[in-house]
Amino acid sequence: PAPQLVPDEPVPLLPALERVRVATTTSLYDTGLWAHLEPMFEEEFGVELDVLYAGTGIALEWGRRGDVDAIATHARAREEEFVAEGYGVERVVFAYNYFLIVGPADDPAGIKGLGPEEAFKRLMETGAGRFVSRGDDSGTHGKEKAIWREAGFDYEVVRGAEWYIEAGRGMGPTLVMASEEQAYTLTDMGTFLAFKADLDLVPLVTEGDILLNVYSVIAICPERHPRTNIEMANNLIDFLTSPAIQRLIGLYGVEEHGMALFTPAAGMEGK
Amino acid sequence: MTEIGQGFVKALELIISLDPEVMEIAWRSLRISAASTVLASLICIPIGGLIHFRSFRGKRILINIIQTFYSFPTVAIGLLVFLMISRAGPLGFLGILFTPAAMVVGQMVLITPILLGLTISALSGVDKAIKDTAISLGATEFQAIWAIIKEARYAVMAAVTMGFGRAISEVGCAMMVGGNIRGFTRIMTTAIALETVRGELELAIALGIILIGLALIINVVLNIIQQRYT
Amino acid sequence: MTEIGQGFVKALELIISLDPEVMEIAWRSLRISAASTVLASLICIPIGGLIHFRSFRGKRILINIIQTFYSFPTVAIGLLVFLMISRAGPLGFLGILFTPAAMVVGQMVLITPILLGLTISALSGVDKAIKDTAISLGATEFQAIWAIIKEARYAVMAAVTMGFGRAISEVGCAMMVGGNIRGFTRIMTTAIALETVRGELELAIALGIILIGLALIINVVLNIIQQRYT
Amino acid sequence: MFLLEVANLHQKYGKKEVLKGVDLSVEKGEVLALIGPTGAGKTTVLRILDLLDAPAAGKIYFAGKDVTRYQRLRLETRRRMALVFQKPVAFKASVYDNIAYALKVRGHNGSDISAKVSSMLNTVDLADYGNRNAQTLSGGEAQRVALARAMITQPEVLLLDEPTANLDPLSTSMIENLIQRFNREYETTIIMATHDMAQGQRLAHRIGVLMNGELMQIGKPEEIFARPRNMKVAQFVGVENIIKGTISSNDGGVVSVDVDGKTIEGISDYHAGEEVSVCIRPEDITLALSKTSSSARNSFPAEIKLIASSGALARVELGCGFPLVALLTRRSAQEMGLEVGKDVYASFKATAAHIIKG
Amino acid sequence: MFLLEVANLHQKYGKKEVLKGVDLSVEKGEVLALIGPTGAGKTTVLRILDLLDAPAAGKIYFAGKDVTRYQRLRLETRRRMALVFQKPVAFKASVYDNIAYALKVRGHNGSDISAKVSSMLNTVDLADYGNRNAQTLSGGEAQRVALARAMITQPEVLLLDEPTANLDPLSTSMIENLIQRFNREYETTIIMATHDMAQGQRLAHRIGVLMNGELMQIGKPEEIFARPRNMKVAQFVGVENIIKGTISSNDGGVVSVDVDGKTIEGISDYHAGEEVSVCIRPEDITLALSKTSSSARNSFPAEIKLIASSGALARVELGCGFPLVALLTRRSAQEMGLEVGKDVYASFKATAAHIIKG
Ligand SMILES: Nc1ncnc2c1ncn2[C@@H]1O[C@H](COP(=O)(O)OP(=O)(O)OP(=O)(O)O)[C@@H](O)[C@H]1O
Ligand SMILES: Nc1ncnc2c1ncn2[C@@H]1O[C@H](COP(=O)(O)OP(=O)(O)OP(=O)(O)O)[C@@H](O)[C@H]1O
Ligand SMILES: [Mg+2]
Ligand SMILES: [Mg+2]
Repeated sequence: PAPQLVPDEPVPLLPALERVRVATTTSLYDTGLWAHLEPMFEEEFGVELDVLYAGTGIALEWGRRGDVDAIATHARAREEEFVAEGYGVERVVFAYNYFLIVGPADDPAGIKGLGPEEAFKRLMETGAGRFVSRGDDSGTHGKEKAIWREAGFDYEVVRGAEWYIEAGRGMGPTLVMASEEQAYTLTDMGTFLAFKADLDLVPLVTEGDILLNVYSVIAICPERHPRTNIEMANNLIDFLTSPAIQRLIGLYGVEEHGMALFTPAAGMEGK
Repeated sequence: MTEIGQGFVKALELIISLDPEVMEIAWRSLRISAASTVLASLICIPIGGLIHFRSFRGKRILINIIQTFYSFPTVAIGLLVFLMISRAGPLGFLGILFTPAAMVVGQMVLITPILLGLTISALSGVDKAIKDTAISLGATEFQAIWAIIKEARYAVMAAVTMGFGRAISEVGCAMMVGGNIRGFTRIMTTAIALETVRGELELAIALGIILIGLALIINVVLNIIQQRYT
Repeated sequence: MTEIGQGFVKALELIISLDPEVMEIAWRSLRISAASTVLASLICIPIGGLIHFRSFRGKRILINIIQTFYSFPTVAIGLLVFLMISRAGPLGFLGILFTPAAMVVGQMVLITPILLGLTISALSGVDKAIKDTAISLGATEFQAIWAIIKEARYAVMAAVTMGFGRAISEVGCAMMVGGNIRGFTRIMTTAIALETVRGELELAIALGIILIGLALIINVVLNIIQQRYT
Repeated sequence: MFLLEVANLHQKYGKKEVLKGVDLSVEKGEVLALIGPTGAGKTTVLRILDLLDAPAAGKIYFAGKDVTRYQRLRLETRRRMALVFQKPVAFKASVYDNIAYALKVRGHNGSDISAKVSSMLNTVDLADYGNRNAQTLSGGEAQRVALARAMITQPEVLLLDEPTANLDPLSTSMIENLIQRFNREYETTIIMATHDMAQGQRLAHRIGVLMNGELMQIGKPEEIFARPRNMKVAQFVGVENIIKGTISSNDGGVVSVDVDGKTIEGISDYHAGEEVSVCIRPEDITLALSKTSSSARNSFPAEIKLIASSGALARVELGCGFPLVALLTRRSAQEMGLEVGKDVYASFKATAAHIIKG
Repeated sequence: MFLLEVANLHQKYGKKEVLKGVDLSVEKGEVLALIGPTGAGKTTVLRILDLLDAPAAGKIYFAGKDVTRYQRLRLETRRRMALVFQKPVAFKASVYDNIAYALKVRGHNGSDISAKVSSMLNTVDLADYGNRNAQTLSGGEAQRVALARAMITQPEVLLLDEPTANLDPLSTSMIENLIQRFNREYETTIIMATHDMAQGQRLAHRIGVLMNGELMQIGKPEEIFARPRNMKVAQFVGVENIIKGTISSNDGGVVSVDVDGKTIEGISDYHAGEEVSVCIRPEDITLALSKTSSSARNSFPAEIKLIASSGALARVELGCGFPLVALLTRRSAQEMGLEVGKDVYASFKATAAHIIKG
């Protein structure tokens, strides 16, 4: 389809191909899922899909400024706020998996097998072992804060603790740091599997409702940003939630890791 | 450390197999950085000449400020350029955010202080007698500036080389305004950064080696040209 | 663009309120970059002098290679240093990964090519007659090198300024070997990068402005010192 | 009308006054030599004349127009002049490119440039040097290139700062010929700073003596050499005999000067009783072995104290109540068998005794 | 034993042979002047002597030791010498620091340095200049600073490349005095390149004539001036009269040379029939208004073609069948009333007619 230009807008300097831009969270990108899906989408719709690798914060910021057409993130509260503010059309869930708490094999605080809230309580009470936090306001960091809250702690107190390290970096480097320092950390499944071979860490806490990690996609609201390629943004959402692609998402990673990295979740907006 | 060895092996593999993605990224890196260096040089060398040549109040302060901007972090420059060309920004209508054009602009902004500052200090190295000689032989201001630049050509070339080096090796700004889009704005450094955070250290090292190899080739070529024409 | 204005306001607020976290980060940035610049200068200026002074086979090639390393991406340097000092690396026993010491080492590696290369080109700007004069007056090799360095002191200072600028403004290597740990290895540039990915653009800009302000103060101080002692 | 004129030129470097009100005017086709000791301000004057430096005060007129400050006029005027610096520097380029420079900046076309440069290379005897790197020339070669570079535009005014300071005698006379040819063929006005007074005398129509930022005297070479205005000029222009005395009588312009009891006769307007110095150029003193009846009014028996040879000349120091230096050709010295200790008669004309105040 | 000796020195720049086998030896306390046209290789020789450049071939001996290649010896040897360059450059520092440099690199202590520098500043008459930026000095001041900087260590060998090229006559004689004092007081050996032959004659014990990379002649000044070995040297040392002829007879050392039918007598070993040139220094030619019966064997009626004055001298060009140039004092020229067109007699002794081959 021909590019849809809003008439009273100046003609862009480099019109070239029709491009659709989606800003995506790092954990989704690092698993390679996007690289897998991108050519299929481009093939189907005859456009260039630009996948921008971003943290949740900057992805939302780009969305607010109209620099992308859609965002794919995993931070429910912030996503809902984004939609409520009128920047996003609608939050559409398309997959989920679980966070897990990993740590050194000798597990100095003895959290193995506990629930996530208990594990964090244990860390706080014993002070044995260290904990590396993303510290970057990412979706994962948001989840970590939520667990601290559920465990009954004031986050400001937690981050003041001597054993609490704020890495201020993405998931991969945070895992590397945790491994180097032999510390605990909260990670998403995909990134952990991708890095596992180089890490000296084992999964310790894997069960608990709070560990649920939901990925959703949001089209940018064309009323706010008239130049949004809303047609293709909608196509992308339809594509991700289509049964064929949902099936592919459900199988992704089995070959390489022996287990699926994601569970398809189209239609599970309540999560 | 074995990663470094393996990185070398991988680099060789990638080069020998002419891995199309790597080749494409390398070529893009080169084009973008060359474009920004050439454009920035065309602007900065004459301006640097003018600043060197004229004496005016606040000249020292101006040079000081230029040198200060050596310390301008690339991420901050990226951010500024981003704010300018993002759709909500004053130049948003150009629609160049997340395109190679944006990266060229970003790199130009990035290396302008270096090119200016180093050009000025290269020219300060030229004997004042050269300026006097040119002027007394009837040169106009610009002709005299050109004569001084020619005298300092090695040092000016070194400044340009440095500018190119900085452009091709920086990542913060390219990431910010280019977006590291595969097949479109992904260049060597953003690719390295990506592979690094993804834990693909060997691949990152291989790309680093290829980048350095490229830079070496360019340097050698420039040197040969320089020696031929002087 | 309003973000830039707001960034200024925010920067002012942070400075006036002497925000302890910002002050601490700024001070750490300064210390680390100053340390790496001083150490690297102590190594590179004499070596650069030696390379300039001696004539040997492969000198041009060596200079070429040094200039090539201007293009070494900071992330790649970070990676290399990381591989050296990580627990599994050959220098892992030092246990300096994710400490300020590692950042100093990383920045030293990072700015060594620049310091070397610019020192050499600064010295090439010195009239050959100065070398001859020093030698004929009985200077040893090192004394002659020192005389040449003193002749080129402005350009050498510019090289050091450039090295400092690069050290304090780079983010890739600092992030990689320092780790951006709050209260320990977080410096201005890594903080800016963090605020950027968090989408806190105003705060990022405010930090950028503070960094530039710092650099300006340092430059002015260096200049005053330079003018006093020449 | 004067071609080039400066009025009340002052220049300062820091607090140091380097020129203290210099007035100078040069006619078209004239050769003016500025002589003076090192640090006198010769280079400073030439730089101001070439409009390279602006004077601290004073005015410069070129062909009657005030060109001191107007920027546009300055380039235009400067292009009608050329300055060869005291320590010429070469552009890092070939000899050819160095010489072609002034033509290139004036936008001449390639073939014109090439023709002019080759002919100029011949003129300065560097025909084979076109492709040489100008930075590796010997001192004298470099000086010739600098001259060629300045002369190639056939400037109306040529400013030369010690043009032969680095040259051997053969090259010197070559350059001197060149300067003269230029002056004659193209009516080029030439102002040159030189410390070689004989050169000034050979080439210049007028000589200006600059000392310590002041133009002490300006005039025909003979005038400067024979009748220096004051003691400093006298010393500088090589009057080795400066003898203090008091005028005892003035008989219609012929004065007798009393010097420690001896009397020297000279021509002057000063009156009896005035303190003066008698200046006698050493070459104006004749030596004879016996008292001759020559026309010379002054004749003193003298003893030879020292003989030193310098080129074609012998310098003889004498004692005759006051010290006296005579200059004669080596040959005459040899023929007369002069040697230290010998007694001779030293004589000079009253007209050779130039009387100055003080 | 010679203090400094070089054997078979060769030097090349690119393909150009700049020195072609120069042999030279200097005794302790000797002053040797190297003269020669521009580009002859004087500077090249001095640089090699100071061990700054290594020769392409040849050996250098200092106090009998071969110092051509041994690195350690080179510094040690160099510290016993000093070279003042033709175009001296100043370090970007004060005059004081420039002069102190050689002492500093030798590790002298501060008070020693300060005493020596002040005394040296006095010696070169720049007492007030200690704190001046050495880069802003006038040409002559800079030259004196360079000399002071070299002399401050009282080197055993002082190498001077055109030491007075930028100086006015007063400063020149000051520097010449300084050089002589140094040579006498400290027995400093001095090798100087100069293009001022009179200076060579004044200062040097021996003069070497370097031309086109070859040492053409070396000997006492008188020898070089009076008896140049060949045509090129003759021309260079200012023998303006070089007259081609054929020897018609040799009568016990007194030869008659046939020049276009006229006969010049001279002293020589060449045989009848040989093609020679007769060299006569212009100052050895006497002019008289009438035919005198002097001891001069050669006397020719001549017509004055041109008179030009140069310093104390007048240069008279004559025609007497062949061209002849005579040099006499301006005073005698005036007294004799010489003027163009006048007929005179030109005479010179047989001993003044130096005969060379070819
Ligand atoms: N840039 C400067 N700063 C301070 N003093 C200066 C500067 N340039 C020249 N002078 C001083 O001005 C005076 C005149 O200098 P100038 O070069 O005109 O002398 P000069 O007559 O050409 O001497 P010389 O024959 O030695 O070349 C000297 O005392 C010199 O030291
Ligand atoms: N670096 C160089 N490269 C090429 N040729 C050179 C170089 N240095 C000197 N020459 C040439 O070598 C020859 C001898 O030079 P040198 O400087 O020794 O002459 P000189 O006798 O000192 O002359 P002058 O009286 O002009 O100073 C000259 O023809 C010069 O052009
Ligand atoms: Mg001068
Ligand atoms: Mg020379």
